Order: sequence, then C-alpha cells, then structure tokens
Amino acid sequence: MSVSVQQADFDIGAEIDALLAGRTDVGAVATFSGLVRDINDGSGVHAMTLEHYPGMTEAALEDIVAQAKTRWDILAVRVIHRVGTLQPADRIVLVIVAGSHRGEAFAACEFIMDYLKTRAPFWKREDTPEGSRWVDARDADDSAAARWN
Amino acid sequence: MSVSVQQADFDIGAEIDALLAGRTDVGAVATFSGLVRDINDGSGVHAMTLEHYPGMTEAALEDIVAQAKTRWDILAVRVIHRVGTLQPADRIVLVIVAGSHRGEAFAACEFIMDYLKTRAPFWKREDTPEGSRWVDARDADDSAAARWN
Amino acid sequence: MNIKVLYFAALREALGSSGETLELPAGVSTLAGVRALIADRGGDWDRLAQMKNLRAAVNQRMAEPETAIADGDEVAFFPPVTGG
Amino acid sequence: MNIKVLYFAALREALGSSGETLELPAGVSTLAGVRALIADRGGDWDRLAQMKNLRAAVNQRMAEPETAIADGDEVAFFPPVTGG
Repeated sequence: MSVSVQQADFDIGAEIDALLAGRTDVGAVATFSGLVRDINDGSGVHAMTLEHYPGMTEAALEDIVAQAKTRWDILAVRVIHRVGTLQPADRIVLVIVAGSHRGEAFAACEFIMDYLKTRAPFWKREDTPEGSRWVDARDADDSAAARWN
Repeated sequence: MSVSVQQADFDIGAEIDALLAGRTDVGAVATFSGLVRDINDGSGVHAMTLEHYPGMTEAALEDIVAQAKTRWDILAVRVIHRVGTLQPADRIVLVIVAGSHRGEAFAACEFIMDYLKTRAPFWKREDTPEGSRWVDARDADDSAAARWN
Repeated sequence: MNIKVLYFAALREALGSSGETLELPAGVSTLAGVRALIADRGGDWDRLAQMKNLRAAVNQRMAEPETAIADGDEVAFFPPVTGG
Repeated sequence: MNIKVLYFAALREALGSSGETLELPAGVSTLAGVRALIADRGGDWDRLAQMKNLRAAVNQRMAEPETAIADGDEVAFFPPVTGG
C-alpha cells in the first residue's frame, strides 16, 4: 500500500491524512509533488505520455522506499506515480515522508525522488508543436542521485 | 497573502491548489507540515499552546520568504503558522514552495523551515502530566539554520 | 524620550508583565542600555541581566545590543524562539 | 534455454517490437551475451550495440553486463529512465 502506480489522479491532502490516520507520533511531514510543465528544453509541451515497465516499477519503488527506511529514522512513506497521458499542470508523482523530526523527513523525501528519477523504469514522451519526442535523461538527475552514495 | 498567522487549521491540498491555480510553469512542489507530537523530551504532551509576537511574526515570515526568493529560482511560496492551543496530531505549520525544478523547491522549503525555527517569534508551552513547561530552544535548530550562512 | 517595552513567553511569566511604557533617562540610547536600565531595578527584573540567551527586537526586527533606540520605538525582550 | 526479452520506450519504437521469446544458444549465459546475440542480427537490432547508455533489467531488477542469465528469465532493455 505504500507504493502505487496508476493512471488516476491523486488527492495530496487525502493521501497525507490517510498516512497519518490514528498516529500522534509524527512531528514532521515532507511532501514532494511533480507536475507537467507547459515548456521543457525550450519547446511548448501540450501533452506528456508516461510509459512504464509494469511489475518492475512497483518493485523498484518499494525497494527505494525500503532503502530510505534503512537510512533514516522515519515513520511512514507513501509514493504514487501516474502513467498514461497527462496535460500541463497535471500531477505526475507524489512522495510523502512522515517522521518525528524534519531533518530526516526532508532528507528521505529528497532521496526517494532522486532515486526514483534514476532507478524506477518510467519514460516520458512529450508532444510539442515540433512533434512527439522522448525526454532525454538529465545529467543533473544522475548527479543528484550520486550524492547519496 | 503568502504568509498567514492564524488560530484556524488549514487544508494542505486546498492551499497547494490555490498556490498553483492557473499556472502551468510549475514542475515541482515541496511541502512541509509540522504537527504536535504526543511525546517530547520523554514526557507525554496532552496540549500545546503557541504564543507569538503579533505583527513581528508576519514581518519575520515575510522576510524569510523574501530571502528564499532571493537565494533560489522559485515561483511561489505559502507559509501558514498556527497560534493558540493545539492537541497532539494537530497541524502547527505549513510551508509550500513551488518551482520549476525539484532541487530549488526542496532547498527553499527546508531553508524557510530552518529560519522560521530560529527567527520567527513563536514560543511553545507544553502541558504534560508533570505540569506546564516552556519548550527549550534546540541546539540542532541553530545548527540547521547556520548551515545556510 | 519614551519607548514601549514588551515581554514574551517564559520571560513575560517570570516578570508578571507583558509590557510597559518606559521613559529613558538621558544617556540611554542603545538596546544594551535599555536592558541594563530594566535589570537594575533588581528582584525579578534582574533576569534581563542573567538570561544568557535573551533575545530582543526593536520595532519588530531582531536586534543586537548596539542597536540604537529612538523616541517612540517598540522594544521586545524574549527567550529564544521555538515555533515551527 | 528460453528467455523472455522486453524493449521499452524509444528503443521499443526504434525496434518496432515490445518483446520476444528468445532461445539462447549454448555459451550465452550473461546479460552481455544476450545483448550481443540480439545486436548481431544487424539492421535496427544493431542499436543494442550502439546505444552507449543502454540500461537493462533481469527479472525486474536493474542488471549489469556480467549478470548471469538462466532459463525462464525475463530480460529487459531500455534507455535511461526519465520518470518523476
């Protein structure tokens, strides 16, 4: 239940409430959500399609969450990643980390995003006025992931 | 409007939606919320009262947000801090940072929390079975704020 | 000259006062001077001298001992902040 | 022995195939061996040899060239991931 790969949109407030339900030991909740931007690498983007590797995506996300729980003293994690065709301003990904203190929650949330960007098998294709194109992996994402080694 | 000090609770999802309304240039939203824990420094906490310095709190938070906008290329910020008496699991504070990319959004969100913890005039008093006590400032918060210098 | 002085949180409780209007004698022109003036009353007021981690603001901005004080200023003393 | 091979994203489009069942000749026992076997078909398949940043998984876990391949394994080839 901590990881979902789905076409449907998600409700950030409801997901936070569900993760914290019945708990009184959580002092810090760090959340990240990623959205479709209407411009990327200088071109207008009017739609984005996310392809994934069913089965492996869930396993990869579960593994990333497990690594975060080993590295930091955190209490609960929720990850949702959407697939299929999305429009600008649509939500793509959600990571919620609940912990006792903010340092761990922030670090684990950022770690999960950095690892997700380089290790979870999703691929973005953008529709632009110049046609459809696969998004290139960014060196900045490799650097971001490498700093946790 | 980017900063509010209030007794009322807030709705994280609604606040994010309001901050992003009409925008298609946001790729990353980093959010932090702080909650009342039922235990602190080994004692049970059954209520917490937040005192503040009206006027200065708003000015201090606005100043912290302005500093974050100078340091990072971010698009929109929202800060809400509650005052008055709260129960365990109640929300205390909310920081939302929207940006084009996640690195800036995460850093600015964590910076705002670190500065808020050491520079915004709020004081917590906890009710415990041993009586009421003012919360001591934590050295860890000073260290967290100092790393941005 | 006259200034407004405010006390917050544990300091407010210890002093039994949330604030006062203070007339400054000639020669008191800095935050450090105001602090000493109040502490010199003795009794509970001596806490202003004793509190090593005392914080202060002048006109709602964090201030240092050497911050200048002018007529009509709002000066606040308080313990380290613990919000968030 | 037989394995299942999958292709994703830009590689899938370039090959015009999302996957196949492959019978491995004796002597092919690593991921690098499978990659070379497919690339040696030539034509578009040569992309598997040319793509410097080609990524691969074995049984849905990220794998290295020396990863051993066994009968019934699921092997996937794809470009660097770009989710999130």
